Amino acid sequence: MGFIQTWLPYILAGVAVGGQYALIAIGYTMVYGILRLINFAHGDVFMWSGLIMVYLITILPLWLSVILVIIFAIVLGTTIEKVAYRPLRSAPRMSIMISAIGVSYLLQNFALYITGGLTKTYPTIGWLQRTVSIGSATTKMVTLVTPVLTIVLVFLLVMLIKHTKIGMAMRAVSRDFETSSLMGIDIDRVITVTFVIGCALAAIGSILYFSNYTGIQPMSGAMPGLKAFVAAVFGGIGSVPGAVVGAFVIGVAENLIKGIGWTNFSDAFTFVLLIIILMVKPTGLFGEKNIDKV
Amino acid sequence: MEKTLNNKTKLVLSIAAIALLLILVYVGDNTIPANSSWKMLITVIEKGSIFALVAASMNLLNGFTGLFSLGQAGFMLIGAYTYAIFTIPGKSHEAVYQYFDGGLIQWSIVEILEGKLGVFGHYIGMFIPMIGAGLLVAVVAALIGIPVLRLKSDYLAIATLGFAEILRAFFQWNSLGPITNGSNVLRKYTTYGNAIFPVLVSGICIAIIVLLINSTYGRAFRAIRDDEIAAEAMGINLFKHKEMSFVISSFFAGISGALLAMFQTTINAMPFNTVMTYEILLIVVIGGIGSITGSILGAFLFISTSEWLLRGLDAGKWLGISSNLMRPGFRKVVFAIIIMLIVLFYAQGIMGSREFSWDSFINWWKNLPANLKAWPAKRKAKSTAKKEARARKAAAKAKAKEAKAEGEAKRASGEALFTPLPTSDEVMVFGKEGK
Amino acid sequence: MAKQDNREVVLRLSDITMQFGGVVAVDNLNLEVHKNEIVGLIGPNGAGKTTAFNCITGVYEPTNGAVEINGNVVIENYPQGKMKDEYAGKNQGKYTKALTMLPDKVTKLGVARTFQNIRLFKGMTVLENVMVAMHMNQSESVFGATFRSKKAREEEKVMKEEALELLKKLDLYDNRDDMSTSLPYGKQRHLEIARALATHPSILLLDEPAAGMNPQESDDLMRFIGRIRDEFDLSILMIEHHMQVIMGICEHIYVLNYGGQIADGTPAEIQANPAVIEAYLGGDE
Amino acid sequence: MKKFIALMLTLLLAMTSLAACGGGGDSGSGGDTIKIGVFEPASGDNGAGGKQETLGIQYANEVQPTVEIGGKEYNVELAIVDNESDNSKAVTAAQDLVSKGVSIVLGSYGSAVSIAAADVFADAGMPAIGVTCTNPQVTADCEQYFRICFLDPFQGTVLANYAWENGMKKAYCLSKQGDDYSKGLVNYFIEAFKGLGGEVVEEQFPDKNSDFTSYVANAKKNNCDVFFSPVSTEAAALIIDQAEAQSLGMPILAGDTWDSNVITGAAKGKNVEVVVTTFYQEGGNPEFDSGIKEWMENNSEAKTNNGGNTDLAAVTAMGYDAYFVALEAMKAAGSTDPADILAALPELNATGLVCGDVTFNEVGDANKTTAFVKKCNNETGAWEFVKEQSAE
Repeated sequence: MGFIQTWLPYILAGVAVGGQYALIAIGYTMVYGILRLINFAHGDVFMWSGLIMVYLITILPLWLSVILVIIFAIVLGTTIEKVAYRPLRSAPRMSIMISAIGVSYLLQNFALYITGGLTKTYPTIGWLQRTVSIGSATTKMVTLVTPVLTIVLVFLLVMLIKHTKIGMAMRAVSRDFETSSLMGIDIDRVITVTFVIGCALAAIGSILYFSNYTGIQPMSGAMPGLKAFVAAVFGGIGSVPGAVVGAFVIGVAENLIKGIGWTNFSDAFTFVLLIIILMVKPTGLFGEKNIDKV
Repeated sequence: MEKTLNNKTKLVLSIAAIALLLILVYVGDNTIPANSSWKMLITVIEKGSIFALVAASMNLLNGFTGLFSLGQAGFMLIGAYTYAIFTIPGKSHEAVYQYFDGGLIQWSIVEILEGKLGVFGHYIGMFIPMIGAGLLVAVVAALIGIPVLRLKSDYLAIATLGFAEILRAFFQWNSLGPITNGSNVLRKYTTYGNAIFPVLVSGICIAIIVLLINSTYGRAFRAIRDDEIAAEAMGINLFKHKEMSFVISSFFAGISGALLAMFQTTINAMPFNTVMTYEILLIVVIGGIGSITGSILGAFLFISTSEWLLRGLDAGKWLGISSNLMRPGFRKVVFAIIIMLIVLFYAQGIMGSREFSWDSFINWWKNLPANLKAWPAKRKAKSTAKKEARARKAAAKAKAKEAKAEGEAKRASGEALFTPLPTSDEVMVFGKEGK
Repeated sequence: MAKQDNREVVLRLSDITMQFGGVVAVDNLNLEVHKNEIVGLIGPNGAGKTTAFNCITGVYEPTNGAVEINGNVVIENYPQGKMKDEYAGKNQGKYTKALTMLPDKVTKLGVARTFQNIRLFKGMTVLENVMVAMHMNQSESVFGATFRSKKAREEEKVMKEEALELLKKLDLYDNRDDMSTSLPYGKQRHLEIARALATHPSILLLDEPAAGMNPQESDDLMRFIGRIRDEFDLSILMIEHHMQVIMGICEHIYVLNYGGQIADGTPAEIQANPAVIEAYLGGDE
Repeated sequence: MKKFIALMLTLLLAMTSLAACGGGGDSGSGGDTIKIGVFEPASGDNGAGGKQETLGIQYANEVQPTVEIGGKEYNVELAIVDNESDNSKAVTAAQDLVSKGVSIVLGSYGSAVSIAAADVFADAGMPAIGVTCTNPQVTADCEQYFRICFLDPFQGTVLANYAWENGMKKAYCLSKQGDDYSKGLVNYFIEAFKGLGGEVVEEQFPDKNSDFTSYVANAKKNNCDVFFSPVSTEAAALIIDQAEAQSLGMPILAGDTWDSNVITGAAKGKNVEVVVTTFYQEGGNPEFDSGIKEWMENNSEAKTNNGGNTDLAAVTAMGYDAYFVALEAMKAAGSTDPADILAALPELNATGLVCGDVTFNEVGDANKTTAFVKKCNNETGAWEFVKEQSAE
């Protein structure tokens, strides 16, 4: 009892932030699964979704803002893919990664320009920020909503991937890019759909995340983005359930580490975990073997 | 038109050019008053040469060995701290390590040697910790390299990025305060007196990198970049050579970190973050991945524009143009857009993979009038070619559309276009696991 | 069906099996190459020929079996881990510590290879491509090489001379300063062989050297292979689809189908072997 | 491709010479204009604070755009440069100011960048006036650096005294990793608080961190009486938000950076007690207050830079004062030459300022002995004066 009482706040916080990482991580893992690209700009799409919400809510009703934010994220993500990644698809891997880093640099600097470097306060969305008490812990409503919503969304996504035609095409493309295109699968469409799903989830993630941590500045996307990527690697890149499990593990572990008092290394821990997993089991928890043809 | 100079002439030319540059920098730094704009040029040359070195070291990894590493800022951090920690004069310790009772290390190499050897000892005292910084970084890199270099391209990138972040957290750790001063700045350490110092040191280091690249080991690195499997089949030990390249690159990153510490006169760990690594990477990209000349040009171009010439974009007025758009931050937006344009349309950067040589320079210079004259005609030809290409593309598109329509019709009529994919368990691609 | 040959065996594969998950790419391959012999490895597409090459050169770790090069057992594996359960071949249940080699070590033991899909170093000139292959024999340290010590300069000089000599022999001398990718296809194949020869091999593995060549060119290639065998004192194991080349030059031929070894013998024997004919002609599932 | 190189190089050369000539011309023909350098962050971690400080200087320039020196009327022009809150960018930014031919430099918000720039100013013999950089190291070894604010040891002691006097026995101290301002202030606070007999739990959070849940939980877990967290305003808003969400149940104490409308905005309508020490008490100078508010109201960019409303931050008032101190120094020197201004500064006695008169001691620090303690009113979202507190 004492144990639970002491650690409940940390676990709750960890589960909540884990769910938010999970929603971002799905975007990473799906894009990586198909394009073999670490989409460095994904964290910044997440940040921009939050920023747009700040501006939209001042002029539009809540429900419309939420819808528009999701649409905005989708448009931004697919535009990035079309402009910055598609022309380089046949270029060396390094070029696409550099392009991704460049896009991330651009999005951050543009946000800096728009906000003037000032932290924007995220609006209160419905009852998400209301305070609730559970046992010894007091927390925000969003903390409880996040894991539930995350799991529902992931379930829907897994269903989509398993049972629809586009889902099958996605699986095929992530297995073998070239063969799939020879088989007549419209690769561009599959990639676009992947970005649409990833960005929509990131937008939802941004609503939850920023309702919990209500300040947005240009670098707000960078750290959650990196952590979500680590979560995706941890769970096995390309695997949606893996990314979700990874995200929850990282979220909870990070908060427990802060709870023990090793606060200096709470971020570093994420990277330590990444390196350990890459050394010990490069394919992650649920990942499949990555095969190169000689 | 092609004319080649003999090697002796080239050597003389190179030495003369370098000597002239050094003299200009030396005299410039000594005579130009601080409030002159030309002083800013000297400052840019100082910082530019430091970033040229770190960009060249990153290019050795990314451009010549094909290892996509993003740990450069972390290595610079170690280099900067190592240099600073060992050259803070004894009497300044109390002030610098104000929260840590003067710190653990109470002496300065510079002071010790200066006491024994005079002015000569002063410079030796600066070189020892600088080289030591490089060596320490090399050792750290060697340790990091053992696990990390077995990873493939993008995993390697993210793992090195991770290590750099861990290093930063480590240096800011309060428990190490007596050595690293924790979160507080280190200052008062010995710095150079004239801008010629970083230019000279960077120049020597870059020359060594160039020599390495042109040696048989450099050839092996490039072989690994071009084709790992073939390189292995040629008897090149992948891990050994990757580790070698990683360690050497890190050594020079460490040196440049030490130089940066001297340039800044104060250091803290905060700025050595991923953004700094990205900036170094962008310098390499602007200059051309696989060209040391490019990295040098890129560094000066990047530093001079981002920290000097484009500043007006933030202040509302630049080159006489003023606009409401020019608010703080505009400079960086413009910069990021330029970088994206380079990445997308000039993927090879300024130099591609070519290097500077006197022959091509002289030929370029000789052909310049002719080329300039021919330029309008060439442009015209290019634009017509572009138009034709566009027309061809449009035709192809129309054709594809037709084919698609045909396919749709077929599908509508119930014909099978292709056999469905087998379920996942039956698909198997041969290959090797990451070794 | 052991063959009668008194020459010393330079390369021996015993029971080589390569499994990927449930797929057996190579199944119990036994093969011998004698000194100065030219051996052919044939079979329909997907028969596991290149996989066999990869097992020899250390690119793959074979699931089971041993590779012996010039009398040294360099690879000796028994089924382990998950493979153990799936494997039903000769060494089932047996386990010793696996002995495997990295590709560069195999090359140092004198086995050089070419690739089916040409793998030249794209960013380098023809001469550099060959000189890279000599790097492993260099004894100067990276420090000495960087600062151009006397030894390094001498080694570099010798290396360059030797490389040019090799290019002359392989009819590439005039292209020495061209970028490797700018060479015509046939010359790229030649360069791959030149590069392999630069490692001073005693055994040369050629993976479809005649791919994409017309009858005239493959005829030239045949003579060329014979010539380098004599000139460089080589034993050659080659994969080839051009029957004309295989039958014209090989002393002994192994035939694979679906990973398994279905026949071996002299060209004449193979041509008469019904199983081979079946595999090539009647193999309509 | 070669064409492209040629083009780039020519462009670079052209730009260099243009900029150089342009700059050179300005400094040469000083004429009736005098430049004051503003060395402040407009981006990076301290961007928000830097902008607010710049606002004060800009407003002061608006109020008093000319100065009479030695009988001659000069127009005062501000040369503003962004040091990006980054030590590695600060050096070039500072050199850029010096190269532009400014007569004196004001700034910066954030001590680390000021320390980094100190050597550049020292080399150039350029007088600099720190506005709100409270780290003792800024002026300690730099003869060119002066400052008009109080120092961390003083502020830390004041805060510790306040906490102890109000019956707080155990303090939770949170600083930002790699941020010498918050770490420094926490150090001095701890020193003073322990000296009084208090107990301390100290933690740091990594930069880019926006999840303060666990830190708030840690403070609760350790049964602390006060949450001391003098971090940047970005983090501050998040901390206040989490404190509310988890019902922290103890006052949050902070230094001068928190005297900002960002904090009052965040604390408004929440059940969180925020107490700060600061340089300036709003309402102390009604004329200034209404003037700057009106100016911000009519200047949309200024309003945006202030965070979207016209509530004052202490650093803005300090920026305003710094400008007038600079003008006073020039008048006293009777010259626009940096060397003369530098010589006049130690003896300066600047009066009529909104945050109190300024004289400098032998190190170059302002002689200030009291700080204002303010508390945020959660209903109105405004600061309420609590008391003047001294270090004794």
